[in-house]
Amino acid sequence: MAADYINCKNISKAFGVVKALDSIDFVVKKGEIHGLLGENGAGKSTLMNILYGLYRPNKGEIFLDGKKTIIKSPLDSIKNGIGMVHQISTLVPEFTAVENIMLGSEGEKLTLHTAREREKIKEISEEFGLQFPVDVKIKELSAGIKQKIEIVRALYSGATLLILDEPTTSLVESEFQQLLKSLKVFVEKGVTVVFITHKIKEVMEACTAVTVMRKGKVQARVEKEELGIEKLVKLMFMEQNIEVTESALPKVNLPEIEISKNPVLQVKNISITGNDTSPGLKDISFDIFGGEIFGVAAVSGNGEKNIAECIINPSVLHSGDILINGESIKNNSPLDVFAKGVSYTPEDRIKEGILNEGSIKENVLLGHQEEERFLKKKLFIDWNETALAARDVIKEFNVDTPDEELSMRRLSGGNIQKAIIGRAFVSPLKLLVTHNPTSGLDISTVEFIFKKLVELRNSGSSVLFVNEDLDELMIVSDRIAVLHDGKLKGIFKRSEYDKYKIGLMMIGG
Amino acid sequence: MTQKNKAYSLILNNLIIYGIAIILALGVISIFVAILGYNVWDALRTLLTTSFKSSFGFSETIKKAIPLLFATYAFTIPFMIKFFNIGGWGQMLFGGTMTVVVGLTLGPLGLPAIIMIPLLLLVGIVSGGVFALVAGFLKAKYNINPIISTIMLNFIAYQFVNFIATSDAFKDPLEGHPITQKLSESSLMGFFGEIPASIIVAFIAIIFVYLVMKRTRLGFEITSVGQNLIASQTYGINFSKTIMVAFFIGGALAGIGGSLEVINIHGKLIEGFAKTSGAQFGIFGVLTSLVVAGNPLAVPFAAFFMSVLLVGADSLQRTMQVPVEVVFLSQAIIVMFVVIIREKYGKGNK
Amino acid sequence: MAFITSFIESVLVYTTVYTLASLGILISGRTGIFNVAGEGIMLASASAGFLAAFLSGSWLIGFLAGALMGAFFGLILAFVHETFKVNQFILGICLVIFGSGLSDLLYKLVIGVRLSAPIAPDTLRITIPFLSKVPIISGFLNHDVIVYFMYAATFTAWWFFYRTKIGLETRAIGENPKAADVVGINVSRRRYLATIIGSSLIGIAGAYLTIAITKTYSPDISAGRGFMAVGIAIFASWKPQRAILGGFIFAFIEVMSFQLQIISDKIPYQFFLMLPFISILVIMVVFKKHIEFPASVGKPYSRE
Amino acid sequence: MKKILVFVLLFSLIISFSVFGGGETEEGTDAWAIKIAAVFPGSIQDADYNTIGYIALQEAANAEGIKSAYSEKVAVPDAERVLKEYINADFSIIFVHGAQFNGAAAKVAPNYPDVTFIIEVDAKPDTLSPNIWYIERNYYTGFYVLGALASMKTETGKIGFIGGLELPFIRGEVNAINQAIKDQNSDATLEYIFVGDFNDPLKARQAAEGLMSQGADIIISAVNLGNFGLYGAVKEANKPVFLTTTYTDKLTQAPDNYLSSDLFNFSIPVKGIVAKIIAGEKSGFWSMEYGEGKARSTQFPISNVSDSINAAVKQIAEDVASGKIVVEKVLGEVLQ
Repeated sequence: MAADYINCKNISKAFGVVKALDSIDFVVKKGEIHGLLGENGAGKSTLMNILYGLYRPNKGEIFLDGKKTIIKSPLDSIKNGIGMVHQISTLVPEFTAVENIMLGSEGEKLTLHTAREREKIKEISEEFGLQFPVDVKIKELSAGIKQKIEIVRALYSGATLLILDEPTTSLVESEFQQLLKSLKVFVEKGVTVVFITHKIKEVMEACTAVTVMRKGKVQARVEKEELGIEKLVKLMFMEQNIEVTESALPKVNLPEIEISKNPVLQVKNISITGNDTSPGLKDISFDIFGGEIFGVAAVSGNGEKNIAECIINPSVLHSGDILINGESIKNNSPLDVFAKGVSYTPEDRIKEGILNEGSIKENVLLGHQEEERFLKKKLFIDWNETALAARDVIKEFNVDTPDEELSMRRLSGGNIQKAIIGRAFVSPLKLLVTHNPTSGLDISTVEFIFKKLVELRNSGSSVLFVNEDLDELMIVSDRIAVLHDGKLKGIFKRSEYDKYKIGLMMIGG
Repeated sequence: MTQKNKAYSLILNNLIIYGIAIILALGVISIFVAILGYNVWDALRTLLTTSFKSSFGFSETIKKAIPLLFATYAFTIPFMIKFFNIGGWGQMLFGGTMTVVVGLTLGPLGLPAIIMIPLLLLVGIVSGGVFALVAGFLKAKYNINPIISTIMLNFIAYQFVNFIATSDAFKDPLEGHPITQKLSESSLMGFFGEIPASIIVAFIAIIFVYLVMKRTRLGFEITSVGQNLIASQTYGINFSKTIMVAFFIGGALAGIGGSLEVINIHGKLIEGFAKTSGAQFGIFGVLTSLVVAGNPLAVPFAAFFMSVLLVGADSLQRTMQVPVEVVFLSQAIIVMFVVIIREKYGKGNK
Repeated sequence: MAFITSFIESVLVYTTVYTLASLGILISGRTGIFNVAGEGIMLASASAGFLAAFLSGSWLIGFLAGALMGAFFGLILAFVHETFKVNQFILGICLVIFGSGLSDLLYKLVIGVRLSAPIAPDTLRITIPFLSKVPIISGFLNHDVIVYFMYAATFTAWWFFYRTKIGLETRAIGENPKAADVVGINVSRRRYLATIIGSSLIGIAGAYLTIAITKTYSPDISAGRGFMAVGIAIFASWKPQRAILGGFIFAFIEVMSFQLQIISDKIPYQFFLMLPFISILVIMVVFKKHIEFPASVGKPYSRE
Repeated sequence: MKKILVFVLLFSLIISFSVFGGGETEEGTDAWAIKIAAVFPGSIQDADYNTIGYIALQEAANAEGIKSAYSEKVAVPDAERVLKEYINADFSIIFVHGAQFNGAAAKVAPNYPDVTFIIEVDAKPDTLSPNIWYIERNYYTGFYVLGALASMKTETGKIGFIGGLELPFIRGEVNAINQAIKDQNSDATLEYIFVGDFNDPLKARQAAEGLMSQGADIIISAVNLGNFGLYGAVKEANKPVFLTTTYTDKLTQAPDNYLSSDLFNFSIPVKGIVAKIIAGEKSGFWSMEYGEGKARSTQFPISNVSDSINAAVKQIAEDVASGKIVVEKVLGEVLQ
């Protein structure tokens, strides 16, 4: 049995009132390729950022090689041999690879030994099997190459512990296989690796031990010999105790209703160019009919955001067409789309959804500002009418507020979400596009929101429900489409639901 | 229940911020006055009470408050979408200059006041607005920082005033300063006793700004973009259009301010107008607006308070020979303090 | 030939003001601090620098005082921004107003009323043997020491940013502060340093106005040149080698506008006086494609 | 709402200040004593136009033993307000230094017949107001002498003139210089530039550099603080360039390049007028006479010239003073 290389004891971290980590104990042994597995928001990155010195924990201790170590800044962690490759590229896009790697390294500051360093970098990249062009600006390189550069940067500064935060998000299969080979080389050369991911398949292929996290807590540490897909899926998506799980999930009554013959939404062969954070969309087609909730299941960063956004703002389409009630919306502005009876609740409710300083009333108006009902003589906003609509929203959606004048930022997350969804219901709705409407909400709020979605469905309208949480999708969707790497992997009817199968498909299995 | 408490604490919060601001204001000025060796108590009393001791002091305060109000609006409206219009002064100059150009050109026609005055105000609105629109356009189309463009436009406007006031067509050849001929009687607004009639226009403008910002779709869009650009774009608000409109409205208000200075106070174009206590109204407008965090509804009150300080500062110079720079300097420090305090304590829980 | 030489010579004087000020602005801009307070810093330093030079009788002490005053402004800007994350532009505007008030007040307090204006001591002039006699070239070389300082500062800034590792790191902060942070560079400390050093260069530019160009102080002496410098820094895409070019171009336009006024009788002189301001807008529009910003300029940085 | 509430509170604060601060009048109590106030367009520390105005005020006040006050850096549009402020504070004599304020004075004067104004003009008005004293400044006479000096001194035959703004008195100066050049039978030509501001040294310097690069070797300056830009320009010129200034002796600023100055002494008229006002004469016209020891004069000896030029210019100055040479006064336009 190898010695504990990292031992994090009782680590807690809160951002404001949000608890990100709750008494975490985390152990990595020397020579491991240690998988840190969990859903989005499980706290994996936060834990690693604490280890790397970017965040300070509120509580807890870190032991390196058995010695208690205080890490105040990345400089401390680098000195202790910790290197980290972040989820979002931390390279300077305007610089070349050599320049990026030279940054921050030890040595004299008043000269640039580019030639000398270039040789050293080439040496290291050959040693570890990570080749890349060293003199091209980073902004012209692909995500896979950027990642290699980040790894070499960590090794260059003498890392003996390498943390890879979601290294595979933007890698194609061949690149992943290459990375896998490199990982083995690292271990041979005495580098320990922590590998953050939510893809079980990768963990199975790459790791020698796994820690599973869920909702800011460690579920379990699983040794290599105990690794099994089923076990990991269970640990990752469910509570350990199945009975608890059953009652912890929202309950919704989903009656059989007749589905209309004509599609409300037709998506025809659409493609969207990808970028750093998303693979884009690749030739996707599906129809949604009146009276159904159409779920889209995907792990974050697989094109699911594009699906939601391109319906509201079709100008982002690269090719293909979108039709609403048979009419193409290809050249429409968002307001044109809204006028066709579509509404939208975005993924990040605070950043993309609300006017922080505005009142509930003003927020209810947002997106409806050009509708005749709220506009007198094309110029004046009818605030009385808006107030009525806002009061309806407050009443219908149980928003906890004394009145509609309260500033939006004074509401809790759940109430904000209820108001945003309520806003979508203000005008007659044919299609609601909603993205992660329940993230971070308590179970009763989730149930309430689902009830509203189902009511909408029962009235003959449709819902495009993009969600990260598979359990929730299965509870409330009539059909589920699975998206992976910007491609549509399959569409399941309710009768075909199989959590294990869908979960596997979501993570590229 | 808790929500109500929160709303109440918000009011308290603001009270504290402005309370601290005022105390700081007086404190900073006192320190400077004391360093310079003057009597602090006399200075403070002069500063705060000159406006209210005589009808003259009060009317002077109003005369300063009106252009200051417009200069403050000129900064405030674009600031609602987080852009800086430092060009209020230039827009005032340009609006006032165009007013004189049109007024002198149409003067011989002998149009009645009922036509002339609204027409001249309209000239101020349009020319001030268009002048500011240049900056809005440069931002929307070429991504040029409005701080730079509006300041450059200020200098251009300043030379333009000079050009008109010394041009053969308009100048008053006997003046020892660049000054144009007088506008005809029918182009001028009168006074209610000592109070300029432009106070009516100021009140209309206050109501106009209130209506536009609170009652119209335009105002809603400007407010929304300022609060959350991403959400606004997601929900169909056009950013380029909004920024240009905001700059136009700001400039138009500055333009009226310039027009009123010309047709109500001076009756002609004087090089160096739209200044007070040795500095441009534009700069005081920026400071005034920053004190109230660019809240358009608080602008009239802030402009009045600032005018009280300015009239007081003039009196301070006259009676105690305290340099006006002291007040000027203090205002910058005060705004800095207020902004820091607001940043630190004013946001509540984020 | 003599005409061109003397023309270049006078252009160089204003090039020095513009280049030093825009260098100061771009140095802090390279770490993400957008210093729009240039005008206020120049005014305050013009006053402080002149007073120090006059009282001490030493031009060197004058420039040091100007630099110190600039550093003081830089410190305020960096401290308030880094500590409270207050919007850089609001801060900058407050500092402009603060500087313009401070400059007159200082002068008033120290000098008071005199019938003959105080004069600063002559700034050391350096003529380079032989080269200072060659036509045209001598226009660049027959100057006071600050002009040479400007050459040196431009070269040093270029060398620092493009030929040293610490400069590379500093540029990295402006492009992506997170990238610098994760490799162990202290972002906040660098921002302080860059802002203070940059502001002291702006201060030297301000002191140059009074100590070398006019030899005495008069109110509002920078007359918008601090803002022009911001425009030049933007036009220069925050590159030192382009700042000196931009400084030369705008000084050229400014000097040229007076030449044109002599030649042309028809066009009102005010339009020539507008020329520098119009041209900065036109150039920013025309060169839009060639203008790049450090990605983080104007934005606060915090880890969480 | 909340903001409004705050400002209501603020208001009450101000009001309360005014209540306990009220009672006494703003400035002093001796309403019957004569007090003199002055309004200056620039800083009294400018060692130039404003300083000599300030000295005139002090000397007049001291001579009569009356109280004085002043406002400096008054913007033209603010003048009316400042005048009224002094009237409100019981000042009975107001010295308005600078023709740019005459509009304001003319507007205010009729409403306050008890107050006497002293203003500066460049031409005698057709009718005199009952409570205004007019000081005629006669810039052109002095500039005639400077023009004669320049046409004798120049070697390149090019004389430069730098003015702030194109105003009547400036045109008078240009015309007087041209007349002097013609009277001297000189081939010299006069190039003139306006820099848009009397007080911007940098622009003045650039203008001087422009003139110098066109060959001018004499610069006649008619700017105020702008002069400070000129000294550097002439000192650093590649060939000798000389300059003249106005108002005060500025020899020390550029000893090797300085010729002379067109001197003003406002103390003479202001002292004289104040004495007359106190004696009861509330209106009148006072032309500043040219000649040695008078209100207007040229600074002698002229620096950096030969004795013969010095003597010749002195003779011209005496002829102008005695009326032997008549300098034409043309303010309307610059004659070509």
